[in-house]
Amino acid sequence: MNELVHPYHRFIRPTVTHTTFCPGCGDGTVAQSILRAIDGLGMDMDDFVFVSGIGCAAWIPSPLFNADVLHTTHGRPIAFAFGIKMGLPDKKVMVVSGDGDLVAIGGNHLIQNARRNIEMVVLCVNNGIYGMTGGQAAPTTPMGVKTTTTPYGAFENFFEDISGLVIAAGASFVARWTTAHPRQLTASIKKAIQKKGFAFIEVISQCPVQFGRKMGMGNAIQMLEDYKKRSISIKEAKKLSPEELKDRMVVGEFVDLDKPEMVEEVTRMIRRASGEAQEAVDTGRG
Amino acid sequence: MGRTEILIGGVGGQGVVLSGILLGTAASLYDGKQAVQTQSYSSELRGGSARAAVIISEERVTDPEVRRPDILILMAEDAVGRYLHKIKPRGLLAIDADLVKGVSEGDYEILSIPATSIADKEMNNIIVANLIILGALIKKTKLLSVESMEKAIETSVPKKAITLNLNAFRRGLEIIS
Amino acid sequence: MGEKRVRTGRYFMMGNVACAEGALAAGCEFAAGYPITPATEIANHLAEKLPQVGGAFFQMEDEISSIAAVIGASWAGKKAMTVTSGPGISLMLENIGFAIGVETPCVIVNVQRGAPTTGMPTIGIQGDMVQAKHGSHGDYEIIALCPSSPQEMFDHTVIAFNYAEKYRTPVFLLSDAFVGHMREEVVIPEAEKIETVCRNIPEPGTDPLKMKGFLDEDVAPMPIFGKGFKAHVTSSCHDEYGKRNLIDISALDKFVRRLSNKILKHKEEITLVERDYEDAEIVLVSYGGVSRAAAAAASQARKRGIPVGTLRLITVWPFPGEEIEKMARRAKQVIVLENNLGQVYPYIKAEAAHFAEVSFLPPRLVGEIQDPEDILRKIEEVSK
Amino acid sequence: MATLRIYDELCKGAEECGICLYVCKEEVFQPSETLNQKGYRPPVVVNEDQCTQCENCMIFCPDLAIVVSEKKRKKGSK
Repeated sequence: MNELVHPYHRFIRPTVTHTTFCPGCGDGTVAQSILRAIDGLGMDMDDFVFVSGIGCAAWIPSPLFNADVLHTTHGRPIAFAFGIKMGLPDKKVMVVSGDGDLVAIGGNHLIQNARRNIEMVVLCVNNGIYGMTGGQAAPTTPMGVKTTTTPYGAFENFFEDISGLVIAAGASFVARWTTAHPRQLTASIKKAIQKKGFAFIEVISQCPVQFGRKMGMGNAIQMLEDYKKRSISIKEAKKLSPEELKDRMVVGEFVDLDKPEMVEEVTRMIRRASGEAQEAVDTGRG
Repeated sequence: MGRTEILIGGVGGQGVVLSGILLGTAASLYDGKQAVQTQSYSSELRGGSARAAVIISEERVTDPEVRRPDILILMAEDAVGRYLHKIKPRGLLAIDADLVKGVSEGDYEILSIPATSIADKEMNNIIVANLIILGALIKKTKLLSVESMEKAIETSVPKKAITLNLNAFRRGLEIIS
Repeated sequence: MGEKRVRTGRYFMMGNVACAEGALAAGCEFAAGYPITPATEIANHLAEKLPQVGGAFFQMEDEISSIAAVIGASWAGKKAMTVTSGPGISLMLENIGFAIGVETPCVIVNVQRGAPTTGMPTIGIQGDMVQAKHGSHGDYEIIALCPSSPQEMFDHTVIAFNYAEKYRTPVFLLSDAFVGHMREEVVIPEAEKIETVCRNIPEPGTDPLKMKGFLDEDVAPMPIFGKGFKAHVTSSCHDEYGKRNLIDISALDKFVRRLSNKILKHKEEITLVERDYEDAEIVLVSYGGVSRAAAAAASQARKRGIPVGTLRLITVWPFPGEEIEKMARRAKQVIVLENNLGQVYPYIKAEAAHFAEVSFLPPRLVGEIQDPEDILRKIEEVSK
Repeated sequence: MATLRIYDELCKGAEECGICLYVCKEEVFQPSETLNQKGYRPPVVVNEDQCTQCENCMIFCPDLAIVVSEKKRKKGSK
């Protein structure tokens, strides 16, 4: 009867007995999308090093994925990943974390490494809230939303377009999906993994506990329904005016371009410098 | 000879620190002595105050701080107020006479060298005024051998500037008869 | 390779440059930092030299990312370091705690400068001594070395890398602007005469489920990335296997104690001091550049017939209390000298006060190491 | 061979989560009568015949608790 085996359980750390997410959380859907992309590319967990920060989404690879995983301090996973990638240029380095981690406290590392265009995949699970600490406002929390730190409604302008920020900073691959688009998300993750450059994927994801239940946005299903209703492909969005796009979520692959990548540039520089040094020694002898 | 403390005060860009490096290098690497060179400078790399200190000794230098300089080199008016009071009684005060005017007589010997004008007129480059002072100083004090100083210059300044610096140093030697 | 890394010879070299040369000789492959006076010469020199031996220096967006990248590179298997000064250390502290928690070998050079806050950048003071030990949150032990000359900037940087690799821990080099910018003769030996240590890593093919990669007081082999060890590295409280445990207090107790004991158990091997207090009744205790003024004063005092000795701490952390006690048992008077208002003094006093009279002589001007004349006056005062 | 398998012990409940029920257009699932060890009510397969093996339930499940027959999946995978 039970001869069926889940194809991605082999990617899960054997000591893990269950996911660490609340019921209905989008993080688990994102986790599976990553694993499906890796499987789909015929790759192995040993081809990867995963890096995460602090927050619910950081627990997607840590401890779930049976791979080398560095679970770092709040906001800094991209900076840690920088060192890992420079040390292991042949491995795929993937950062998985949340909007608070990557965009609020860690915003500058996101910007600077997109600018460097260092090859890594950064997956930003954007749930618009601080889930783990109990539902505080994030830079992605829409104005007016009541959170535990904005009991009278959020009064700050918010990031409506993290992807736009990363595009402006210079990343070579940028996409946005929601957890209502796991198939499209997987396809983009596959591309991101293969990209020679900084690949950023924003996934708008439901937090049914903090954002949903407490703030009256409904349960996981209502939130998924809302994503489906409000999302619009970049192609369709181009036909609409900013007015018509209000409250919509533009999804799709926004940027996919080739430009100089940092690890390659560093390798070239080292080759030049060590060669020149050899030359200098030779000249000295002559 | 035991321990000689040298303090050089000037402004950034005059080669104050280079002067210290040259004295220390000559002493330590080519003259069989021990030397310590220290420095400090203000935030502007050009035109701010600069200070270099050198201790030259026959033995290992323990205390590395120049407290009462036996030799004080002042290359800017600004440095007079800051450092003149530190000079050891009967010490030697070397000044760039073109730039330092406000030095009164005191319990020290004054070695006054128009280094900047010589550098300007004869070398076409005021940047080597410090080397002229060093030349005069070495000739006068015999603190270090001329050969050691010349070797230090050859190994410490950029290749393109070696000749200019050597010429300035040698011109300084000539000032003292 | 070794020859290219080691610039054997005799130089009149700046302390900061000697530090960079020491890093190269020790096998440093990765360095990251952010420009700051008075540490920049180290970064500049590494930026020039590391690529020549296959490594690189990276200028990061800030000091937080610098130490993060260093830790990442270390987990990628590289010998790694960062160089900065007090303001930079203040920013790095959270991640330094991370490095301690997940047992990451790395070297952190702090060329201390006039502080607090932005202070006076080119003036050396010993103002961050306790920050190295207690700056990051929680109980921890760390290793810190205090060089007093350009030669030691070279030697101690090599030792710092060796300690970092051997004990899987961040190691501080607590220099200052005075020593960092000091030039003096530096002798770099031949490559084969420089001892270098590399971390233990697990046997290839070790079953990840059976691999104890953490919390061993005798230093667990480091399950570095990229070797198929499937290491789960989390700074959250974890067990020997790296498995997170956020619920059992006994797990936390083990986590805290074992990390500390890993250093304390090897304190004797780690502790480096310079003793010169045979038959001395008065002992001057100091470290770093100040110890040179202490040595000058002690020698002058002995010439005057006063039995004065010196004890110089090269390893300041873990605090060599046993050495202080040993010294204090033989001395009558202990005078502590630091180029600050008394940072390590309370630690020294706590160990020594039971056996000897202990006093502190601050510098006349913070930022200028004590004048041997002042030290002599203090010696005469306490010897009465 | 069964078309579907539900890992009851991984599931966080048809009521608390319920994504599988929502994404299945064919109403293959319904909440179980019994609770799992964690106190959640996993889905049970009531209309296996209706299953088109679209894999929505598997792909969306945040807890990797549902698997759909491999034969079909291999064919359909992109």
